Amino acid sequence: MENLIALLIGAPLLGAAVLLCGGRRLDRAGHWLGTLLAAVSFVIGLALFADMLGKAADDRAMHQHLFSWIPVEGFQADIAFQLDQLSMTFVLLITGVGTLIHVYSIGYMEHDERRRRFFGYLNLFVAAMLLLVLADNYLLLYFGWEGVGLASYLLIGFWQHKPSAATAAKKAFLVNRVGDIGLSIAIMLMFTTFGTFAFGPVLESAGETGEGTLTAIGLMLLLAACGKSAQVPLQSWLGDAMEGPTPVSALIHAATMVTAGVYLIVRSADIFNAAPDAQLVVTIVGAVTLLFGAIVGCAKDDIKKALAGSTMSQIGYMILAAGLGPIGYVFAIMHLVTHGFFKAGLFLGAGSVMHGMNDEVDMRKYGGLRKYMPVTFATFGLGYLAIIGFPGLSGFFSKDKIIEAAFAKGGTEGWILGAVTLLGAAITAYYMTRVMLMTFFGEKRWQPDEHGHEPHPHESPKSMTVPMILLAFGSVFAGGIFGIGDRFVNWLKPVTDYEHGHPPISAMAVTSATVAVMVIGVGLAYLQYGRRPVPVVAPRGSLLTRAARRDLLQDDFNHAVFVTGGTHLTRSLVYVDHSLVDGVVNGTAAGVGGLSGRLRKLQNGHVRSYAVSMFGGTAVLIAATLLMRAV
Amino acid sequence: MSFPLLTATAAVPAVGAILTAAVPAARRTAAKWLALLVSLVTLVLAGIVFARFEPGGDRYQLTESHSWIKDFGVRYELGVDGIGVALIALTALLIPFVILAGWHDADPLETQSKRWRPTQGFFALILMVEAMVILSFEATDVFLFYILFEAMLIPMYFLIGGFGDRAHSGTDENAAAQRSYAAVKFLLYNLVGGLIMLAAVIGLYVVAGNFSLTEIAEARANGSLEMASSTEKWLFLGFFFAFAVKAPLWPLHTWLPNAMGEATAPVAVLITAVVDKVGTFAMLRFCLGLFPEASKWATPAIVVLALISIVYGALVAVGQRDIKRLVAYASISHFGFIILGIFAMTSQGQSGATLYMVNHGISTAALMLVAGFLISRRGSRLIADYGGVQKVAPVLAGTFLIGGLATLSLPGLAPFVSEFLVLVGTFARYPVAGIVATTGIVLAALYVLVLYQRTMTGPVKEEVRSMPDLRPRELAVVTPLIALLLFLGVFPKPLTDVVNPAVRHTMSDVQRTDPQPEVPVQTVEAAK
Amino acid sequence: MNPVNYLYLAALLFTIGAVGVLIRRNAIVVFMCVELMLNACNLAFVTFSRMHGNLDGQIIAFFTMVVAAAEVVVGLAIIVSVFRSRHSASVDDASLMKL
Amino acid sequence: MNALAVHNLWTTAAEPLNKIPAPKIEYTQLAPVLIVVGAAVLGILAEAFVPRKGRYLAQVFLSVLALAAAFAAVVGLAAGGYGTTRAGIAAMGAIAVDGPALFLQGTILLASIVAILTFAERRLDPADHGHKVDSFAAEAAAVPGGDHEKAAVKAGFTTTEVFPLALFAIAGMLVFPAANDLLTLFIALEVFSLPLYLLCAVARRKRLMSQEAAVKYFLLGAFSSAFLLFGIALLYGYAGSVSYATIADVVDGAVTSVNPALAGTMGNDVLLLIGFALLLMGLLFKVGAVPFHMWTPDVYQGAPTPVTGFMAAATKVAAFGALLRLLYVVLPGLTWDWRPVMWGVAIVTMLGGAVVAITQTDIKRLLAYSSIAHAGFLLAGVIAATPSGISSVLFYLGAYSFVTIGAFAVVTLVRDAGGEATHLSKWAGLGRRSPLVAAVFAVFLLAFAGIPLTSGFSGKFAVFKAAAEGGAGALVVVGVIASAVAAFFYIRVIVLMFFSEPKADGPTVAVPSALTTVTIAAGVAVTLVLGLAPQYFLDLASQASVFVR
Repeated sequence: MENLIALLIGAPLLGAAVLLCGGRRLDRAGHWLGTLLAAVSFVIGLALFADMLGKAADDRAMHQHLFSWIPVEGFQADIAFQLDQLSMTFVLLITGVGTLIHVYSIGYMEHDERRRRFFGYLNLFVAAMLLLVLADNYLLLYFGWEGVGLASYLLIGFWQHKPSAATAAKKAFLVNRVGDIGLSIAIMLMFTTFGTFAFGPVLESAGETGEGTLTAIGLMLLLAACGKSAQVPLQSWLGDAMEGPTPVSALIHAATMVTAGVYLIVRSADIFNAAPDAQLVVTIVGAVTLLFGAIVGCAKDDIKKALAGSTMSQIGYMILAAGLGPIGYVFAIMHLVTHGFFKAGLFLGAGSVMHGMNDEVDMRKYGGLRKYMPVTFATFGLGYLAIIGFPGLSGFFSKDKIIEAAFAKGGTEGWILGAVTLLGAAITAYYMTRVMLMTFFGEKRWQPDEHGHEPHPHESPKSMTVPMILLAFGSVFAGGIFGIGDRFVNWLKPVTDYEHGHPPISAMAVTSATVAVMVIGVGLAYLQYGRRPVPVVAPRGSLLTRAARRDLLQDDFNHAVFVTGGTHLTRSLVYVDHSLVDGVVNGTAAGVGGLSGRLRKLQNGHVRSYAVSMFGGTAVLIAATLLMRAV
Repeated sequence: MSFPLLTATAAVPAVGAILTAAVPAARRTAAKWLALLVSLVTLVLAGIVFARFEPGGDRYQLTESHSWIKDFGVRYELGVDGIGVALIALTALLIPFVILAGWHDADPLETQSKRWRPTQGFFALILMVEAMVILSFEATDVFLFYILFEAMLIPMYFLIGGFGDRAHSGTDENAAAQRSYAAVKFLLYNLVGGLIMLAAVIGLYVVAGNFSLTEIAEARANGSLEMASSTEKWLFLGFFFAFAVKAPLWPLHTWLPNAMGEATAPVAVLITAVVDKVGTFAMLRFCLGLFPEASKWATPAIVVLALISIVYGALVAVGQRDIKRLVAYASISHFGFIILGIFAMTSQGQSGATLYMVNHGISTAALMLVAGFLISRRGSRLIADYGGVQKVAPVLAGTFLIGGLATLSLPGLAPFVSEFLVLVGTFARYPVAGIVATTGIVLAALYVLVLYQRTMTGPVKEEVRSMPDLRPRELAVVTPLIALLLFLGVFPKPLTDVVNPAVRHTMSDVQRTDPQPEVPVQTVEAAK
Repeated sequence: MNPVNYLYLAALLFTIGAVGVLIRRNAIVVFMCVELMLNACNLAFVTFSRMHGNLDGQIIAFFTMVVAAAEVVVGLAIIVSVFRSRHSASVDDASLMKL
Repeated sequence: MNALAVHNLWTTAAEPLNKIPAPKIEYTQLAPVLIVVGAAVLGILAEAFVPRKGRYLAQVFLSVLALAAAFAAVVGLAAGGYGTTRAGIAAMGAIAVDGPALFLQGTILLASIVAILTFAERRLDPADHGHKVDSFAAEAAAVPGGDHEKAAVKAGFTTTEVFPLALFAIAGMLVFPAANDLLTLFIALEVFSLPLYLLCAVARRKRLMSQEAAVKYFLLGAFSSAFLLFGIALLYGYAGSVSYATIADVVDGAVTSVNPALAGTMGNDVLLLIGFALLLMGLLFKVGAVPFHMWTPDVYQGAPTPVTGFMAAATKVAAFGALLRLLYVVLPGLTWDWRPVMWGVAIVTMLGGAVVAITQTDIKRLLAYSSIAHAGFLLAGVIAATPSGISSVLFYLGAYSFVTIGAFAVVTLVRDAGGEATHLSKWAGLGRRSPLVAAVFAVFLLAFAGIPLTSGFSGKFAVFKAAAEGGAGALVVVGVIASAVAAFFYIRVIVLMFFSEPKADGPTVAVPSALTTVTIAAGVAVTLVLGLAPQYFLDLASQASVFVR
């Protein structure tokens, strides 16, 4: 059975290879092939899952060792996989949602002449992401880690003729690279500390080394997670990443890749458990991002950017939960999965809307779309309810647990974190309601564009709606299936050894508080956007609003500090290289030349001056000889 | 005695060079095919060397030894260790692609006199360089190595100065001027380095009385050859200076951008992917092998210089306007990594450095050759003159991107393996240096992606609208290289197998052992 | 009389000759100064010969005279031909080749 | 003549004459010199008796034959062991027949043969009034551009005297390094200098420059030989003899005078040191060491190029031979006095030559300065004061002389309307117009620059190695720096030839006859052979590196 693990990755990889090298002759069938192979991978995943369920909880983990990757003196890196419950969860999420989005893309990318390549990239992504979650050592994980980075680079910049897209892609890759520094340093630390970086040995013996080292490793891992999962301070790329086609946003920048950071932290649970300081930092990062994303989400008029902000904030929840330790890991993952469903659904919905609106993304130009595209409305609505944590829907279960866990952290920390999570829940409800109202309610606000043809909103083809419907199911029931009876908790227990936290206040109180803040958030949004018409041109807005529209000035900061500073640095270095380093050499050459020119003058063509030099020379010779004898 | 395989490997291209040069002016194409054929035969021979080499065997294998210049204590001594084998393979592997890529670079212009036979000369010189480089990887006699080290400058010099890139901004005159400036700069830098090394070589003779690498190392090991530490330091510096110019190490690097900028892309590849490797190779074999103590003494300074090269090279690369100069500075940064790996003096570092030499050769070749194809289409080296190429020539853009990704050492492509090994190896001994070097991966991403974005993406520029995509010949050049990058990126074992023992020997030369992990957990076997 | 004085004289003559070479312009005169130096050498030889009581010095003097004569032949030939082509025997005029 | 013999004559003169011991001359061992001198004399007679038409052929034939015969004689002597076991003093102590002498004589003779071939070249210039012309004036005595000259040209006169002159010079050069007493040294010096003065004056084109070169060379040469002679006088005063052996003994204190009258002179070190310095100056002038080098560029430039090549090669060989013998045979006891001085000279010579050459614009002057730099490198070997030093210098001389002659031979080929186009700008793009010639010249330049696989490198390595072993490591470093500087201007010429576009009015490359071709070919062959497989010649040199006393 283990041997199937490689196939999980192999199928989409094959797809990528064929589609990218195949050339134009595959244009007609390419998308079907891609989708098929993704589905194959999903089926294999299910098979393995079934097999896994058949086993006892503790020996469910499977290993497959393909071959030794980098065999060097005292350094062993293998191409080897480990499939345990945690990985399994991801496998199913990735392949499942991935397949749906492949299907969706068939319709969405129908009119793009480079559709084949798009599917190639998607397959490449799926393969890389699976490698990431299946690796049994950190270096191989790094491999997948960069692989998804590459796929995301290619897909964000898929419409390369748009400079904005190309720039966004580059930005995403660079910011991720900054995070990667963290990951590689972490791996180096592991190597110098444990002599290896395979999950098994490292995690088992994590306790044996000093807390300082572990904290360092933990923080480095966190840095990596920040890059991948768009956490403060490395979150700036996610908003721009929306330049990519919407299915990409749904799959990579909502459901799967951006959650890799959470996976990394949960995977390294043993290290973090032994390094409380690192954990604290993790929770702080999570909390900050949670609010940051939420605030940004409130201000954006671009529907995808609003959703991106929401993604950021939701991942903030997960990171925070992961930072809480054993009481949080499970819920981090659980929220990750449910979020995978409803956020993917929301994005696909947004995509469907844009599809009907000539790719208009400004919500102020929407309005009243519910009657034009009912299916989209329905699915989007369910996703909406799920994310704001409407009782009974999946978001409710996962988020509520996190909030509980946050309080359960105990002490002031617990209170602060709990408060933050609650506040986050309120804001989430607010901005999601805002999105909902601006898009589907109120009267239509769109006008003909400069070419004069007015958008004719219409429902999307089956290939797009079906995945949306399926995801909607996920958003509705996933939470219940997981949450009721702690199924999910027991499922993951072998990996993350869950311990039940005891919040200072009863779980019931937390839940009701959650619901309450949710209602408040919805109410506020309704007052602002439901009661009175939405202005087509965005009002100037408060200082905070304006800052939030600019991602809370994050980009301005980066630009001022890194871009401008960097440009000056390189310019000056180029100058230094040319005039200083090179100048010294050329200077010496010129010096010798000048000397030569001057000495040359002595050769003035007059015999007598030659004779003088000989005479003088002789005198010197005599003097020197006598002197030598004298001394 | 057995068949002199090593000599043959070097002799074939040498003879081939003479034959190619002899081809009459009219039969230009014949000369090209002859050169290609010869390079392929050499490749086969190199393959045999690779196959015949037993990782478990002696340090130097396939050895040959003949008396040559008794009075100078010079012998014609050949032998290869794993590092030599790997680099010979690299050289023999790249030359056919270089020749194929430069197929039309040396076709004579109408204006030139009929007796002037540039094409024959071009390919003959390339083969001559190949012969000398291969022999220098095989030489186990310091003097023999020195001779080749110096002599290979001459053909390189003519390749750079005689066959400039026809794509240049400005008039032919100042292009010619720049070209000969670049050529002279290349030659003088390396010649000065070589002459300083000559002094050291003579000094070595005075101290040791012969030039046999093995004998000297042995004598040093068993103490029969005492060397005053000051002497050893001076000799080391003499050798290292020459190699650092060749490598090139900051601040001795400025000849490289000129040379690579002015030369045709294939020649640029020859410089950076093949000839410069002799420098790093020699550091590993001669500096560490002959002067272990001095090497350790100099390590801190060298590590610092290497770090400067890494960061500085990358930053300056970001600021370049000329595609080929950008690649040149990128190479400087990479050479920084190689030297860092060598002088970290850990198994990982040195294995990494060796792999790095090979991988950097392949990746730079891929990137540079595609860049050459691009430049030859548009007739300009300036990044600003391009834009949106990806739309009109997707395959070219794709291969260019892969070359770039290899340059920024993306996992899955060969350079990642070596770069990570170097980083780990360095970090294990000098954590701070390791961390500083790690920033290089961000800067690499920066210059590669900026280059790709400015040339390939965005709206299509008028001038490139009619640009054809890669032709079959060009594909034949690029595809194998990329395949190789992927293969070695996932399965470098064939290389590491031959390299590991050599590294073990070097480590014992310098009497250094790897730092042990602070928590000696069960070894990898146990983990599995 | 102490033969050493002859040596001093020889040295004096030699120096006079050398200085003459350095300061005189006319090629002929310069050449004569060289001859003077040679004769100074002769004087020295003869003196030393006398002091050492062996004939070598005197014999060498004869050789020197012959050589001097040969030099005159060659030298005058050259100088005269130069004079004929330049109408000047000044060594300073002959400076086509310099630097 | 040997002092003792003379003395006997003097004392026996008082007694009634019954017997005069005839001086004993070993003709076989002197054969090389005698052959050449004889040929020279015959050449003079030929000038007198052979009709004008036949002279050229007769002279060329005679000289080549004589030189070949002389070389054969040298080889014979060497084979006969006179270089090693049977080495000894000949001609009553006047001439030493030993390893260095034979090696250098062989080198000189070989160099002379190829040089003479360039003398005889008559294809380079178009025939004038139907008469083939060589590089020498129709009638050297005639006023340049005068009617007389025109007439001479019309009549097809040629200066075939150059061949006997050259032979005389060669004879002198053969004796110079073999001279075993100071008198012979001086005579040999004059014998080879005087003909050279004349040879410089007889260029066919640019006669004014040629004559000027002759004047300069002559005056300075005479000046320096005067110094040399005075030095000899002082040494004679010091030792009471001019024989190397005796002087050496006196220097070592083996012989002390009994005569109180000599208290002031005999063994007076001031005499010794000043005399030595003057002697040294005379030799350094000939090898063209700074600051006695200033004649070199002008003379090299002005002289007819074949003569320049001949001088540059053969004179250096002879002069260095004499210098070696002087320092190793006469003054080994003074090593600690002369070494520091020579250090200084070597350093300024290496650096001075290399640095000034950078800014030269005339190819012949460039080569002149390069020869100065090379003199410096050779001095480094001389200073080693070890047998390997001697052998390295011998080897270097052999390698260098052929490169030089070859290089100057190439210079004669590149011509335009005004004769040889020696200005560097004229050489632009030569590699494009005639790749072969340019390539050959490039080989010579690379050899000068000491690039591996050329004879230049082997020689340089040998010399530097000897110097380093002799404890002159610092000198090696200076030498290396000088080489780096020198490399620059050799490379400059190569750049000019290959990388710059040819000018429209550029010079043409004359197609030489077999004579020059042979010369150049020999040059290339020696350059490469000594570069790739120098072992045999190194052995030769090291066997020949023992001076007889």
